[in-house]
Amino acid sequence: MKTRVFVTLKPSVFDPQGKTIVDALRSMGYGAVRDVRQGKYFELDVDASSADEARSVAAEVADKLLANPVIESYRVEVDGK
Amino acid sequence: MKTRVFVTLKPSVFDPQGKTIVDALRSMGYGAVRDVRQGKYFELDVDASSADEARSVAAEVADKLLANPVIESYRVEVDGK
Amino acid sequence: MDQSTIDAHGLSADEYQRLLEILGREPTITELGIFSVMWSEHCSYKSSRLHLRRLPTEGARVVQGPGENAGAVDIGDGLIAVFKIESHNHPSFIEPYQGAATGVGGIIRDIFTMGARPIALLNSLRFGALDDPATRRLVDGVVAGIAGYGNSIGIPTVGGEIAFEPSYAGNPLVNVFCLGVAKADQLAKGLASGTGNPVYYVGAKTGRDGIHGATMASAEFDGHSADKRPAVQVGDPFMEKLLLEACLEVMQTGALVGIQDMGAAGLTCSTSEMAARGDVGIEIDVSRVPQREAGMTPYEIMLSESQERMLLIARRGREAEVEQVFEKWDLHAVRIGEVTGDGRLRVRDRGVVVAEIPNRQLADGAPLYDRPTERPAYLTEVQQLDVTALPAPADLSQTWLDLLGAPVIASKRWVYRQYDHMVRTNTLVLPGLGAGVVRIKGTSRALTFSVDGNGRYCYLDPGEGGRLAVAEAARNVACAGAVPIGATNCLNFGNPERPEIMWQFAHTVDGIAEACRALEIPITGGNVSLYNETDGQAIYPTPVLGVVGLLEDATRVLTRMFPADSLEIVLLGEAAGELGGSEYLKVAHGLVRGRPAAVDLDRERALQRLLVDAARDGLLRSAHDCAEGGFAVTLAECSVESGGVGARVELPAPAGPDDRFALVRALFGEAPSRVVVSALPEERDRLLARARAFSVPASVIGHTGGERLTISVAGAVVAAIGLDEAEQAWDNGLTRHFETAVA
Amino acid sequence: MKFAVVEFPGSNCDHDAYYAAKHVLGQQAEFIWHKDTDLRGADVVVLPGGFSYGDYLRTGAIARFSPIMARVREFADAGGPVIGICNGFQVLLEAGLLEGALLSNRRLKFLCQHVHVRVEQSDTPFTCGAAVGQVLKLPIAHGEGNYHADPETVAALEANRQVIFRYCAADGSASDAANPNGSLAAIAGVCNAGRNVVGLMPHPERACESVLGSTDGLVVLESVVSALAATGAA
Ligand SMILES: Nc1ncnc2c1ncn2[C@@H]1O[C@H](COP(=O)(O)OP(=O)(O)O)[C@@H](O)[C@H]1O
Ligand SMILES: [Mg+2]
Repeated sequence: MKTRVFVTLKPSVFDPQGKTIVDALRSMGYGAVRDVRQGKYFELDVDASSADEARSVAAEVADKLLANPVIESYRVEVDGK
Repeated sequence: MKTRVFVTLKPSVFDPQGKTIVDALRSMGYGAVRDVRQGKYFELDVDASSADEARSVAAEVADKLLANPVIESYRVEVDGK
Repeated sequence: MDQSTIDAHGLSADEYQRLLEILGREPTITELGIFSVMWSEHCSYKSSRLHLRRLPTEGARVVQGPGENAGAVDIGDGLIAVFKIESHNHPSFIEPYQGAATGVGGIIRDIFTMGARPIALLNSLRFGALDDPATRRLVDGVVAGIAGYGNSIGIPTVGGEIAFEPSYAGNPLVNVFCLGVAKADQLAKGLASGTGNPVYYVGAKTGRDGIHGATMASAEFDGHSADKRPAVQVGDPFMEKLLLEACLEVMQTGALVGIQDMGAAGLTCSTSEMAARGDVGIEIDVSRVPQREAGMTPYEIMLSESQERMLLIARRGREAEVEQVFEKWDLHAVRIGEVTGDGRLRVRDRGVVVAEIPNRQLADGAPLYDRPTERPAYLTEVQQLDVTALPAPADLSQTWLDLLGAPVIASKRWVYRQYDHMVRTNTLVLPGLGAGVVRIKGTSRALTFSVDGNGRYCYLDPGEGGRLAVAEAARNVACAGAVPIGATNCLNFGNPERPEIMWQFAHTVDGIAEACRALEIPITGGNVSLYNETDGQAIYPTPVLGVVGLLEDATRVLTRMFPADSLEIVLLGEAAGELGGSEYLKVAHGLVRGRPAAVDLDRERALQRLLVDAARDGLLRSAHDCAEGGFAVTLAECSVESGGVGARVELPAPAGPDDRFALVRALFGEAPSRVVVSALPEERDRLLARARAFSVPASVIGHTGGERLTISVAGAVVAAIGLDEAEQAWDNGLTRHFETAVA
Repeated sequence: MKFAVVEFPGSNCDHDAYYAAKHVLGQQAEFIWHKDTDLRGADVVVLPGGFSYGDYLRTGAIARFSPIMARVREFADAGGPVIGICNGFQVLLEAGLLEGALLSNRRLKFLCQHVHVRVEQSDTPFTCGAAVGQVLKLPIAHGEGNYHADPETVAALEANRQVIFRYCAADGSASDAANPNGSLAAIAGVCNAGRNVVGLMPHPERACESVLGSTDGLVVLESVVSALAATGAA
């Protein structure tokens, strides 16, 4: 089952990548982009019999491995939900 | 306006990170995760008067900077759309 | 087989005819694919082989010359140095980060395939002009790719060169050099033998990446190249690190017969070459090859250029030992076939034969072309240089600063600080301070490396350019105090089907051969990259020489820096240089014209021997050769970054024509065989006597110290700059194109 | 005294740490494979630099699940000296043996150069031979060394004197220009509450011989040798 995990830096954490992108965009004339935060996006193919099961596997995996709780938070989606 | 850009490797392009994560998950006992593909996720704050305008700015920015068209493709979402 | 399929595989009518004769029948599509990659320019060297034969490949220290995955020379203590340079030009243009990264990965595999532990990387890069943002993106990606791969795998990048010329805008050059060290008796070979011995595949799974990469590197670009992109190869340095460790470990077991990486043309090239070297046959079943994508055809599997894969031949009965080592590293060696006695390359798919080719004819029977050559028409015109028509420089001090800030000359710190150049704790000379120097732990020795090649010189005079490239790379090594003991070369040229390009190629090779003979430096291998043109515009002919030097006593190593005040500064060689092809002409007048100063190879050899001899006996405190920018730039380069050691020198009144440029020639003229050294005052007379003994002109021209760099001629100061302004110009010349604020 | 140098797949400064301990310091040293489950009587544990698991996902994220890490944790809990250098520091943070996290360098590029760090505390086994305020010239080589922790954690680290090394100028003064990667409070290294586990981004093992440009890293390794000698451990 296709499961998506989004990992983003917590709002309080400085995002050097995002900042570099905003700066680059400004110099390219895209001042309309006021802020950028870069995160990670994972597509998991989970062997599960229900969306709920897939979600719970993905959440566990995100907790343990995909996200570092000191700096990041995550969100799980199964089939667009 | 909050705009999201998802950048993923094109399907035929090898994703060493995703592969290493799957292997790690397997050895941690998460064999149910059959495959992982890692991508990038950007949250943009775009100064735009409509969702369509925000979307078109984000798409342009993704084309020019956020995604590498040789190996990546991207998708834009505005406010969940 | 229909004509359009044959054409799409880049085989000429004659080549296809030859294929039919070899097979005695129509090929299958898999066979056609195999022939097409094996006979591509990239794999077969069909246009260059004839010329490469003229390169001297023998010497007392040579353990392995051209023909294997890399060359090797004896470095004493029962050790050998294994090294090679290779290009990844085309892939780096298409995807700079991955192209450069996989270039690094490829050359590293060539080295550990030979049983050597890689200990140093260098690279030689050429790009278009930096004021073009597209060029800056390329540079940024290529440098990051080299860093990304080399840093991760833990091999220090200890040197290299980078230059910018509009001729490379559509065809950047990415040449990577790697050197490893092995015990002399443990050299591994890319050879198959022993009927019934198992063939193992190990490493990354096979995907559709880079199919026809070798063919792509054998054609020029045009406006549609973007559409022809095969799936780009993505490097996995982590996988390669595991392969490196596991392969070196498995070689210790003695259970291997041969080993080779899968580089260009992947499984095809590795199976065919290994069988050819051992004069045996080989049979594999592609269905056993680990695959990353579903539905891959035998054709695709045989031609894939997925990275980080190795082919091994084990000794029958010792399979378990091999498999165990790979398991330890979480790699799974998969048996895909065996060595046969019938001299055929046989490919099966689930048992069914899909290709069967007499292997010797495939590997060694590739076409060989003696392509026509013709002196390029442009040469006569560009070799004319009439300086009387040029405005004379008003302010030599300002010109001096301008040259220090020219990207070709300026500090490359922005580049090399992205490379881990210290890992393995052997790096004795940090990048930027001279040739790369790496000690060999457990011995008193060190190895020194330099990669050099001035495309501008070669464009203006291909033969001289070839000689100059060898002389410069060897001189750089000698300036560190090391004896040049071997060389590798990467020959980057345009389309060989054009007689003018072939003329450049032939003359450059002759120049390299002549210089290597004179300096007694054997060529142990290399690489040729042709078709570096876009829309009919070729790059400057660019040979890159990688010279390896041996320093018997690592504690005697020299760098370019003046280490202290009150040292004597001595110029070895002639005082003035030439303006032809000089950086001065480019920076001050926007011209690439004239002829580069010719190298007198006897003098060059004497100079290099003097340097090694004087360094060994402790007569020198620093040494730096005069290259781009001439004497004045060299002098400044001995001072910048040294923590503020200035210099005051006095040059003799210039000889030569009185055409308003006499001083310019003295300060910024370029010529080979010139080195600025420093010495303690009490060693001065011994040094001068030593120079006389070697018949090398030597003149004491000044001393170190102070906060300025001052050059006088015949008693009058002609140029003077402060150390801080020199430092600033030099520091920012390249960096300012990439960073607004300097970190 | 025996140094255990843990080797993860992708570690690449393992040999450098081993060489420094064994050939420069003249101590015993042994490699411990990450799948091992025994530290084989080591007195000091070194988690070396490199790119464990390619630095994929996050630096140190996968290595912390290696079997040997359970032993490293027990060893640390029992008060044994553990040092994580560069990637080893990143592993210790991911494993929760130290507090905080490392982000990309503020200018995103990998940086290999010499920097200066000030020794902030001398009551850890890896700094006891140094003086507080002593400035060390050490190499860094990393792309992700930008130390981050939330303000409360940083305040607690400062209050408990757990910041061990701070980037500084050659004269020891603090300045933004001397902070190569944007680390919060210019933090280059920290220790745990028990003070026996230390992690730092610079590479002391690369600065143990004058031919390599600095011997300032020696004090870090020599400290632990004398600390253990004082407790009679070896
Ligand atoms: N310019 C050159 N000078 C000398 N030898 C060369 C040159 N170019 C290629 N060779 C030799 O030809 C052989 C084939 O080269 P190549 O196809 O690049 O090898 P590989 O496929 O192992 O990378 C090698 O032994 C190489 O050293
Ligand atoms: Mg090869």
